[in-house]
Amino acid sequence: MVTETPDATPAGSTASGEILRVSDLTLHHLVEDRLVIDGAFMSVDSGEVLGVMGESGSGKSALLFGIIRLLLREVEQRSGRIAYRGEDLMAKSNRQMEQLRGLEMAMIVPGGKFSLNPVETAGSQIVDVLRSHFPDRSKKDLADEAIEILRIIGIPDPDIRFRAYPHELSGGMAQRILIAKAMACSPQLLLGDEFTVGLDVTIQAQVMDHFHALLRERNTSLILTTSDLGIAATYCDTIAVIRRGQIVEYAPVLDFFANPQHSYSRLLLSAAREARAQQKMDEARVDVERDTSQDRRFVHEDLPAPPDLYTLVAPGHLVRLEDE
Amino acid sequence: MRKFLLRRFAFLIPQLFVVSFLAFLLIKLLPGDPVLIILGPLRTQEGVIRETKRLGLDKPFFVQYGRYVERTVQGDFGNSIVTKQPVIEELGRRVPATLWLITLGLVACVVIGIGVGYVAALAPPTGWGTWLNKSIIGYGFLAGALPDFWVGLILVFIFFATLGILPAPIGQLPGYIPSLLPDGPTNIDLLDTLIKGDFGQAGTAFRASIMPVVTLAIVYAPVVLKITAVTTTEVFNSQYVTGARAVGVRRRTITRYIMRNALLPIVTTSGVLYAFLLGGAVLVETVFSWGGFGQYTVDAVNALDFNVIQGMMLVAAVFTIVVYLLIDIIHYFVDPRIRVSTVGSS
Amino acid sequence: MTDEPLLQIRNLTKTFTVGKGQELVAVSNVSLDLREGETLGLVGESGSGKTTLGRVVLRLTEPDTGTVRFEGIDLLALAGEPMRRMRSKMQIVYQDPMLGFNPRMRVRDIISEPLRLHETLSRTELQKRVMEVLELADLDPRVLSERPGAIRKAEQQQVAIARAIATGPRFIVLDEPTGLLDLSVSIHIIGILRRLQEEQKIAYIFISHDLSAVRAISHRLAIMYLGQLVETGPIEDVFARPTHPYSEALLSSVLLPDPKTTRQRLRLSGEIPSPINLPPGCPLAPRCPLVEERCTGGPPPLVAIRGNGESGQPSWWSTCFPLSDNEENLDNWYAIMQEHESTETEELRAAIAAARTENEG
Amino acid sequence: MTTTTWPAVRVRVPRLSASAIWAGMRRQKLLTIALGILAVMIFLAAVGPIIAPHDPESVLRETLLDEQGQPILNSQGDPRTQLVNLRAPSGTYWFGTDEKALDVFSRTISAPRVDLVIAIASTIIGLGAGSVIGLVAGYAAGRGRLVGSLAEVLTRFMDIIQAFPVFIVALALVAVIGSGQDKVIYVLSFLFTPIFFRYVRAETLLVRELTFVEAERAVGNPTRRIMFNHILPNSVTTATVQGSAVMGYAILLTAGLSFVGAGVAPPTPEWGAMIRSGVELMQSGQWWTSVFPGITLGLTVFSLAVIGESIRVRWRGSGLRGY
Repeated sequence: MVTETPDATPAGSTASGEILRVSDLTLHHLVEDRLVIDGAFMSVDSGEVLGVMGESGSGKSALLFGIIRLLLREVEQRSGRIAYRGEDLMAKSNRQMEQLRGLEMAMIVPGGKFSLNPVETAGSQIVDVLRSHFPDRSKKDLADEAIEILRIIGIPDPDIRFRAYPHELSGGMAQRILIAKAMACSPQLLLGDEFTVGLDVTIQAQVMDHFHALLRERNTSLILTTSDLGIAATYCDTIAVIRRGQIVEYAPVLDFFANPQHSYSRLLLSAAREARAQQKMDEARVDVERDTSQDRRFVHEDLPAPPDLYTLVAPGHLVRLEDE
Repeated sequence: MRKFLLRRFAFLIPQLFVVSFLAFLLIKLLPGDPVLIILGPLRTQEGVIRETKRLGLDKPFFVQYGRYVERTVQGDFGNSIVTKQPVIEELGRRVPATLWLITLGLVACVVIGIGVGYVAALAPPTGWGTWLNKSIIGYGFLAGALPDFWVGLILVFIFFATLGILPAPIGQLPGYIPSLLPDGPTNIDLLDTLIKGDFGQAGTAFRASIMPVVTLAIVYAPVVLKITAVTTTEVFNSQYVTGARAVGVRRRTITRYIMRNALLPIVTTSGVLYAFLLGGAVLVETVFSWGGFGQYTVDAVNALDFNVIQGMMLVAAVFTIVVYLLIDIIHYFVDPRIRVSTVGSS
Repeated sequence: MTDEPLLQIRNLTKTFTVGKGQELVAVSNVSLDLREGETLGLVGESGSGKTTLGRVVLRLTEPDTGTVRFEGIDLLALAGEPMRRMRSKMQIVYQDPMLGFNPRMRVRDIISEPLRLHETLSRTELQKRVMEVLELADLDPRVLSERPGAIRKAEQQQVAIARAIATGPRFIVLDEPTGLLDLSVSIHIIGILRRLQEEQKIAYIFISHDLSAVRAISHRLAIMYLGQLVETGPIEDVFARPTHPYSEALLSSVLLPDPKTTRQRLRLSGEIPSPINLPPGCPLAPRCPLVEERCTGGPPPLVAIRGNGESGQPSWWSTCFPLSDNEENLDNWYAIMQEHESTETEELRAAIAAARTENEG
Repeated sequence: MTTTTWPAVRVRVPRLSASAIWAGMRRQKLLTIALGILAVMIFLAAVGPIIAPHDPESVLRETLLDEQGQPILNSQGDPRTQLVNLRAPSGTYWFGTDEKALDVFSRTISAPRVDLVIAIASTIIGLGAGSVIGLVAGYAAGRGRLVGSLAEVLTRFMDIIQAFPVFIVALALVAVIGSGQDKVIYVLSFLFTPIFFRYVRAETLLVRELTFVEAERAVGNPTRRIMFNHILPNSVTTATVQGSAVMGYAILLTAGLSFVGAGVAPPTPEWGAMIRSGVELMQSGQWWTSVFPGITLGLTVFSLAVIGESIRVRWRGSGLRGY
């Protein structure tokens, strides 16, 4: 399946574990006549979690849909190169992309039960994903596998949930079904679009902890959009801050939180820090220093960013030049 | 499931009661004494009293209603004042012709509506897609604005008067005087001639049904077309279809998702249209002298033929109620949310 | 503060009937006090009943049983006109101010409506009062002629606050007033609310699930789970050492915006159950790592916590069976809870890997 | 942290201003055309019979006489046959004359006074009655006790009325109360009441659950003020938006009733009654008696539909149900 296109993997690339490389992705909204995504770039290694941070309307969802090549009809791609394991996705036909989605990369959409087909059971929707990629396997076989996936995702009583309709599921459960759909065919790259928004905090912690452990266990990569600094700090390896369709800062997570460079990133972080400091948050609680030495480091030395727009401030830490 | 159906059927009974009551009440409100109408100008005082007694019109209102329900349940709708024939027999002869016409009309509307609507919904937002969608919107407005009877007349002018390629708008089987009409089991001339094996007449009957059916299709297809286009677009852009596409569900399955979810509004709209057509057919039947239920109704209203008016009101209401019942049953089978009415039973 | 609390809620229960024979206990046997000029932070996740509690206290929903005494008057005994009159003394502010406004009214009408309903004022008096209220809520008079949709989100919330304080109420239920606001704006609104409280001695019930906002304004904290009050006490004490396992799990589930620190997290399992037809016993029992057999037997006991140190106050309560055994030795209890806490996802990963090999084998 | 992922139900009032309307007109050509047509029709309803070149209701003597003033005879020597009365469109009779020797153009431009008045009056009466009953039924629904049950009965009753096909009920009612412009107004008002009732009741059921209603109660509004000052203005939106479409429907129904001889009878100028003559004449090729009134009628209903749709689109997304 993987064919090396020399063009897509430039010679001298150090990213041996690189799974996705995006450069100069520009999306234009035809009706609103504006750039939804303006020259976005990224590089994701196997097992890496990239957090795309931005406010609503910053274009972070569009970025994910652009990568998986499911654009709204009003949105056209102006430019961009998307290489998945060295394969140029832009050169693929719609049919080829349909094959690739689910099998190689898949998206976890938000919305819980509203993102599940209301007239079919949760189980049959997972079976639909499996059958789309393994049409020859028997129905029974696929159903068994779907139940197994539910179990791995951490869903209690998977046999019962398998037969449940979306309206019978709680929000947290439906969101786990959506994760199960995305992970059904064990894709190597997951795209998660704010999929814990709306979940209660204890449920969010349960879902994210389990999901994160699963990613690590399978060495699966994830691009996660979020507006929650807590999620970004807790689960991401690398942070990309996006504003008005432009990536303004791109850095390893420790570096980002310790040393934000762009004024917008500083604004984001200062609000959170101020709140935390002002409220003397949780000094008495049993928070512990994390053993960051055990972290896997993803430092991208060769990010495909235009050098005239970005400055390298530290290894793998790029900042967009500010206008004023 | 049986519980749902039982409940739904149980609901029919009070509905039918209210409907029959309204039909009865309406006739009670009719101006003029039915006895006088029945007996005509050459009546005697004794005759009037006798006839009043015979019809039970001297009894209290609710006793009369009770009698009426009793007779109606037994299939006795009284006699027509104009033709002196039992109303139930006349309805039996005329209703099938109308049902045939509106069923063909509905089928045409649904086929055109779903076909074109589906294509329009999934058409690209540029080029021919824009063009198609714009024409559909324009056509929808236009068709909704034109009276069906007028469209029928225009068709008559074009295809009969000017081009002469379709038969005159004079009934289901043009060229036959009513008494010679084939007397078959269905009371639908096209089917009856086919059953008898008279293909020549069947051809005429077929050609005669083209214009009325096309009239209905022209005027009412946009109803189905619009709902199809709107719901298909909605479902296609829905979070769950986007979500399914984003995890690589194949096209065949996506199409199934769209169809199943868009089905309900389309079924509902088509059902409402079907019920509406029974009333709407009155006018189209007049244009084409169809000799069905509609024309019968018009004649009865103009002649204040109260038994017939009562009968046709009942038939029309029962037809509507049955159509709505079918819609509910289809909903029940397609939509799991109806089947499980308990909240949060997970 | 006087001895008699401003608002005395006793054994309040509110049940909704959903479908046939299905009962949703939104608020179950809740007792709380609110003193003059005090803020009670009311937190909980969806289905906890915190919003219903706020509405029942204001009699926007009728409770099944229990009493609400406001300034010594039994609110639930009032009916019709006396109750309507009473509304000038109690108010509510919603999460989304726009949802609380009649969409056809302008800001001027919105703010002056309570004054018109409760007082007979001349035009100029009304105008004067409206201006006073505007100033209290830190609003620019230019907003008066606007429609609420045309002004900023923060200003909308200020308009809602202005409307709420117009008739000089004694207490206000604040139903997630900062839930939809950005952090900096939310700090501004909380500032206004605190100032009003100091100037006017208004008591607040501050409903929220944003723990940092709650902490910034509240004097006491009440934590609800599935209709029951699981823990209530002085805010700093509860934040520092929550005693109920749910409180601990809730507080430790908040993710820190700091990649260098991590939290010992008390891990709950499963989902928040549907609040319909709940089994007897502690509502947390199906998810609690410390669950014992007796937890499902009946309502958990009310345990008075004597906090350590200066802030130790008798007004700290928690409801938990295992906790009741350790009432005398809280340190022992904290140690028990800590045994069930973890920081890493290692064990989860191990469990997943185990499930996988088991499946393959 | 966020609480609601899904947009909450919300009422927003779109603002109309002269400049916004003007900008909209330039953008929406179809709407501008529709408004133009409607303006013409309203104008005709006001002055149609006055500016008509011929009396719309009396026989044209001149069509019965030739240049010499002699009666025109047909082959049987009969001066009064329909076919002789018929004149094709010409410079004198722009839309021709019909079988009763009436000027089709004069009648066509005089008809709005009948059709438009029926449409507007019946829609307004139906909207008023339906709104008030719908508000009460919606507000009382599910409240238990007597009011709740009464509301339920009322709703069922309205449902059953709607179970009868509209046109058939209209026919039967006309049979009961008789024909004529005023009678048609009553019948249509009666038929439209359940339509508006349904919209207003449905909206009321939604609106009464909205937060702002609770907020109005919380500041101490009495019930009646809540119903009429706060709920009603917000729950008539859909019904009002439908008003334009219902008006078009009223015109179609009036024409249909008159077409079968049960609405407004000749010689009163009415589009449907005029089209009726085409039932025979279209077969023999005399198209003008029904084509012109049909087109005029169609244009009127078309403009009402376009206007209704534009209002609906304006409300969409900001409307209660956001459809």
